[in-house]
Amino acid sequence: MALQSLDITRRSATTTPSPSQRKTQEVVKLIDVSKCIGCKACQAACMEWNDTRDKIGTNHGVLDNPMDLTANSWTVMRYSEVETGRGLEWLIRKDGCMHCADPGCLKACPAPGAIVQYSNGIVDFQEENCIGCGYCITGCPFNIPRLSGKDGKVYKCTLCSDRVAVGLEPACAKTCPTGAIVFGTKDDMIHHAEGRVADLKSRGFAEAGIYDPLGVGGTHVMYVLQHADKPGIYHGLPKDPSVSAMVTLWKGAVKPIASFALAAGVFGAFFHYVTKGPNEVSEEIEKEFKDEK
Amino acid sequence: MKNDPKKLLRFTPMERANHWLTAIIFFLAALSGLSFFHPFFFPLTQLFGGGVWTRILHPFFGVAMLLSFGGMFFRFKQQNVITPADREWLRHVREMAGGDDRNMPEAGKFNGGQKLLFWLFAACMALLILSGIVIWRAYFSFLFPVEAVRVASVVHAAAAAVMIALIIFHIYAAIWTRESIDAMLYGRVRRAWARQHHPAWFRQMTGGEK
Amino acid sequence: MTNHWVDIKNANVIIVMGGNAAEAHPCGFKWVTEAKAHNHATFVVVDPRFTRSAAVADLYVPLRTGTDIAFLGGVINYLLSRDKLQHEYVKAYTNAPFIVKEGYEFNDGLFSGYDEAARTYDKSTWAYEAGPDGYARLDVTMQHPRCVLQLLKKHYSRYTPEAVSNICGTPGDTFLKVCELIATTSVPDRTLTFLYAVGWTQHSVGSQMIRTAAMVQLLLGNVGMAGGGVNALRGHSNIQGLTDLGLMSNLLPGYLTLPGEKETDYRKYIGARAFKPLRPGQMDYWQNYEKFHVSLMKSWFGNAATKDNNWCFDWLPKLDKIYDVLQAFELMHQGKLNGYFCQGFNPLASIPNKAKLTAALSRLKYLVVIDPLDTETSCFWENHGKYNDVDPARIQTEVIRMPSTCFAEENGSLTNSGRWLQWHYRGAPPPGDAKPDAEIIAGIFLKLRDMYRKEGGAFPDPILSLTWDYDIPHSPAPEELAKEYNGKALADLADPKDPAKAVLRKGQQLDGFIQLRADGSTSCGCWIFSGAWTEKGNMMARRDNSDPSGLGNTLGWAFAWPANRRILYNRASCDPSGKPWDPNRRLVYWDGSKWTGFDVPDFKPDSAPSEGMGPFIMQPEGVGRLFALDKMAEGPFPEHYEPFETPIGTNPLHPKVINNPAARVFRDDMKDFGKSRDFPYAATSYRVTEHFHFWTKHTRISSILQPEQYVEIGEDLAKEKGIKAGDRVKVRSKRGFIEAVAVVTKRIRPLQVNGETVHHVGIPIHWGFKGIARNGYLANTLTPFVGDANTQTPEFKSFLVNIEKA
Amino acid sequence: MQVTRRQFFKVCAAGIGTSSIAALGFSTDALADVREFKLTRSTETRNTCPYCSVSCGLVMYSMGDKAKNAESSIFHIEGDPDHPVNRGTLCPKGAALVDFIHSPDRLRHPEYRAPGSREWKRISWDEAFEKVARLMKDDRDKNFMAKNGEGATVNRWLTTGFLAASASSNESGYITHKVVRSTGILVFDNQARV
Repeated sequence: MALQSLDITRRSATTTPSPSQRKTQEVVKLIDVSKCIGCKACQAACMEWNDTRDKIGTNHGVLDNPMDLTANSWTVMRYSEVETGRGLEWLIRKDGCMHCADPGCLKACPAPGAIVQYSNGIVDFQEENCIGCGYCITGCPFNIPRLSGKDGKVYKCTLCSDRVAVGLEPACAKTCPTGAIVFGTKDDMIHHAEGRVADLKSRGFAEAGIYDPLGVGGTHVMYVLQHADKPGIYHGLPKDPSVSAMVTLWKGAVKPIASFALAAGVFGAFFHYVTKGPNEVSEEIEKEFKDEK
Repeated sequence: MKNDPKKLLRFTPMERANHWLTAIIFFLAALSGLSFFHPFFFPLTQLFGGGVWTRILHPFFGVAMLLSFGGMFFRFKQQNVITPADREWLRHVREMAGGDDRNMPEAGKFNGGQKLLFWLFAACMALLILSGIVIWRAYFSFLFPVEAVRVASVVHAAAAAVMIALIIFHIYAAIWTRESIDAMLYGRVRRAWARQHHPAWFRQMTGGEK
Repeated sequence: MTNHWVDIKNANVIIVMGGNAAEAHPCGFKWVTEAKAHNHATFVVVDPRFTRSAAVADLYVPLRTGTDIAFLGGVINYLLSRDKLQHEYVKAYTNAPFIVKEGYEFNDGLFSGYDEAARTYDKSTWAYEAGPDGYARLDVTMQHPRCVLQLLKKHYSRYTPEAVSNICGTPGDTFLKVCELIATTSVPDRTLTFLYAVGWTQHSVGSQMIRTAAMVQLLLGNVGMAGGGVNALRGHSNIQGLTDLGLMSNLLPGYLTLPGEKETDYRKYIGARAFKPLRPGQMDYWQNYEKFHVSLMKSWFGNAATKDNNWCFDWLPKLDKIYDVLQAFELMHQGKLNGYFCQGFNPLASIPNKAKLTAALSRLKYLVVIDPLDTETSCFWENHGKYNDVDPARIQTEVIRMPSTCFAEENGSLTNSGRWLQWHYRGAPPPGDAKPDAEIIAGIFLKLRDMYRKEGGAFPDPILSLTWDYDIPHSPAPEELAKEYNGKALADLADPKDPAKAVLRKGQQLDGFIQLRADGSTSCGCWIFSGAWTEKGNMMARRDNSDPSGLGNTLGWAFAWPANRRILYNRASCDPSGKPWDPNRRLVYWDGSKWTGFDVPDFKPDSAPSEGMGPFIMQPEGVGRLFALDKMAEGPFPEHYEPFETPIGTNPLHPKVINNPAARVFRDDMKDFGKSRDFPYAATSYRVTEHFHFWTKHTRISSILQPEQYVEIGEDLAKEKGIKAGDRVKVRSKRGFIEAVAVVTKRIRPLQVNGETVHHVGIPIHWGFKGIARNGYLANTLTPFVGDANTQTPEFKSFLVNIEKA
Repeated sequence: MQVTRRQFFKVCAAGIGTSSIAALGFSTDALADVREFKLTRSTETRNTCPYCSVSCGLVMYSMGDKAKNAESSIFHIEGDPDHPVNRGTLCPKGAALVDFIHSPDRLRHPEYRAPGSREWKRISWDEAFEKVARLMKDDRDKNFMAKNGEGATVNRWLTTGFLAASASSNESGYITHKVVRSTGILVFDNQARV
């Protein structure tokens, strides 16, 4: 499939820039939690389109099912029954890859081209190149990628890059019965979200707002939240997510510097040798033990 | 003659075998590990049958390393207890590096530098193994919170870098100090060599002869 | 639905009550979120459970299951006592000014005319007082003590906010908040829509719950309006169509009715259905009944149906009573039924009291199941351990099961709840040897006809004369059948205005039911569907989705019965002078010479407003009925009756008459009703969004999304019983028990009712002993065998259980 | 092919050389690529969801172009974006329809269960029709009521009942009603209530 609209701008474990002259429109999937009825159509459409099938599990005393993201379930609904000033609220959040502008997974990945970012903002895993180390899991601030027990590769939402590549919306956005998931350019989605926030404020949700965290450079999956001041009540949505300092340390400057230091060590040794010469048995001692020669 | 009985026995065959086994595993572990360390090294995965195989094998190299290095550790632990003389030796290490050994205290079987190296190796190994388990995604990572995995990743990378640096130093020291490699290759060293580099050990081995 | 799905977006206030649209109809529910987002609508959910619909509601209102009439009766009282009515509408378009006959009474829970032994009413007093001209009498001032408005006031004066709160358990201030909101739509430019489903129908007083909502809407002037109406969401893809086609014991296609055994005289039969107008100048469309009936008989019996034999009137079976599905299983249980066909219906799972059903099916001689799936009913004789503990050796029923195709494998039309007939196409062949239903029915019929031809037998005439001129007799094409129910001219049809001209030539498809004749010159298999396949072709397959008014009436999309009309009673969206009540929501209007607009007028197209014809043209009086006359079994005004299994054991309004005195109940089943001292919790059964009835447990993705049977209980009850989320629990009713996983939730709260605390237990229905989801108990093991008095719909929504840790 | 000793060494050397180069980073990575768009060239058919009464429009995608030798099989279903009600959306049940079509529990052949038997027996359609028609005729001939106790013509058959569907098409429903009434069956209902 030709990638008409999917020019790669960033590639994991690649130190030189990808061809980046072409700039396409940034896309966003906007999830309006205030419109979400938790029907799981997105979960069904995701599995159907992507030809994955999770196992038939059990009920755990809640409506969530499957209970967590898996290599087959790239999105799940998270249900939270929360008492707020308005009484009981049932907050239902579709969880899945946020497609960060500054993706921790891509940063952490050691396999060249296993994770790519397209110029439209989609962060996509190329399982062909994935080596299964799981570093992306370590790198992700949202706990999204899942390792498959079957093939040892990591999977997550692709934002239906195969659909977006031919000008279609992601399967979840298309199917969403109530229009809680919409898809479009980032500009349009922000405009849409602002309209939703205004509506929510008019209904008494004073803290309604958009979730597009800057700590990860903004995301290409955004939420409209009724209580944007408390993202944590939406089943633990992080308030100020960012790529962990540990990951930055691990994958940042330290490694090139360490590599350079190791190389310097080798060179230092070499120059030590040629400047100082070898550490040999002294001539006096040699004389003492001349029988040995 | 390599096995001239007049030479002093420095390492037994088992000790040498253990050392070289450890050395080989170290290279496997280091090369496979380096391939994930920085993209620059990723082509090293080709040595192991590609990225996936490298990812699968590396932790097992680590386990092998643990066993092999563990053997060494218990073999040499007693001989590497640091004494006040070793500390003195270490204080004069700069002079030593400059090629001036006049003020160096007499070294035993291992000098202070070697002993320090031994313990640093051990420390790095411990860190590598512990952090390695935490980041071993296929079997263990799911047991730990992600923040622990992140810390372990940093520790593992740092310990590995230090370990490699130490090994580079170790190899260089062996090259720099002529004939050291023979000791590990063939087990025996010339008495002159021992007298020069490890006088205390020389006396111990020769019962004070000269 | 009086309106349709897209029209919901035009509402200002939306009340989901007696349903859970977000879960059961998510894609239709989008028009609720659209109304909120783009019409700034306020959305209210009234339900015992805080459902997924409630999750996006502006206001969630709890009430005890089965008390909706009390709630809505309270709303009526509020509207009347605070004078929040659309006055002009009520006066002109409802029977509020009509005077009711002397003798009509309501005392202590019973209306006049009750026969306790027969559990029925003599409804003769539930009628209008006739004037000297033979028409019903009116008092336009609506002050006459026996006028409908005054009777209504009197009837609902008992439904004070305190009484409502006491019966329903709804907090008083919340109830008043809803009332205030509803009252805001009494102005002409605001509308309220009620969306309901089986949360209303599945009660012993289900029909009356719906009627109460309809009455509220009439008082507010919301019937016939864009964004108004009373909208049944309906649960199955073609249950609207199959009901329209009359597949019920007492119906014929198009809501024509079968004769009873006292109606063996053809003229009397027609006379009793072609009602005389009750007011002058009214259209009273049922006057055309004979045209519909004769055309149907021509369609079925062709040349055998002649004027001389009263169009084969004798061939129609005559009813002695209603044979609904509860009656069928009752007869089966008594051993009076020998054979039973289940076509795409899984009654063992879908009908109450599984134990009774199993016993009943075991007494059949033969059972024929036509279904695409491996259903519980077809396997009722198989032992599936605790989930179906029967001994096959002792079950002597012969079972034949025939695999049918599913939607993807056939052409045809389905009718949605907005009454749209939409055509669909075959995309792939069926698995194995499966055949379309029409072919299976044809296969059975042709064999049977052959046997009667060869062997003779009991009254073979209707079988031998049934029209069967399909090109391939064993495989009638959907297209042929669609043309047949649309109807055609059997002779050249003369234009009534110019007899020299023919509107249609012999053999041509009818344009609509307006062309039907009672003289045998037209055939039509279902008059309300006439217009679906005309000379222009298949109107059901039309795909023009343009919406010129922006109100969502896409007249070029598919075909809606009747006559492609999208909003019923749309004449009522205009004031008596023919001007739309709300200029921003113009559906139809009088343009000076005719009715026109963005919908097909539900009216005589050339009847000027000055002629005074009422907008409810199917009614003999032309207006909407606040007083139902004799149309309802348990009374002309809805009255709150407790569920047959009531958690409070009394009816606070009239302790002597606790339950619906006319409900469908069999004597033998009474002993199987539980009392609150043994079964203290109010249970209600329902669908959840991940599943569709008993089908999707055979579907992998759906089974993944909700794999295992569960019940929902509130945190308080869980604490009381020591149950934690995820525990296995046993839920018992008088009729049996099920085991399931407990979901403990804040979304079900105890309610204070009549001085007691009432807990609800929620019981999703979707699991059974067949399918790829985890096997479970059929939820209908628990439900009681009692039905609504008018529709016989079982009371799945209110019964009593006990619960304990398993 | 004869390989001389010298050639053999050359080949080996070349092999070692290339693998060494590969080890130094000259290998070509598999190009990063999105998944093939799976609907290209599939056949589209319009349909209606068979579940609830919203009756969402569907587009079904099937394998095979309906050529004589290609057996169509539906492999994907999504909402019809032109449909005025669902506008391309589908609920969780609708979005999973492809698994309904291919459910392992679909019935494939007519089957018969004899009285007291523990199992199904596969039969042909002809046998099935024959059996059912015979059972019907025997029961009808025996129990058909032409007149009631009062002598009125009632022409009814009360000992066999028919429960019609909720999701079969109008055309199936119409022909079912026509046939059922012609036999005089009154015990007749559908799934409107449940």
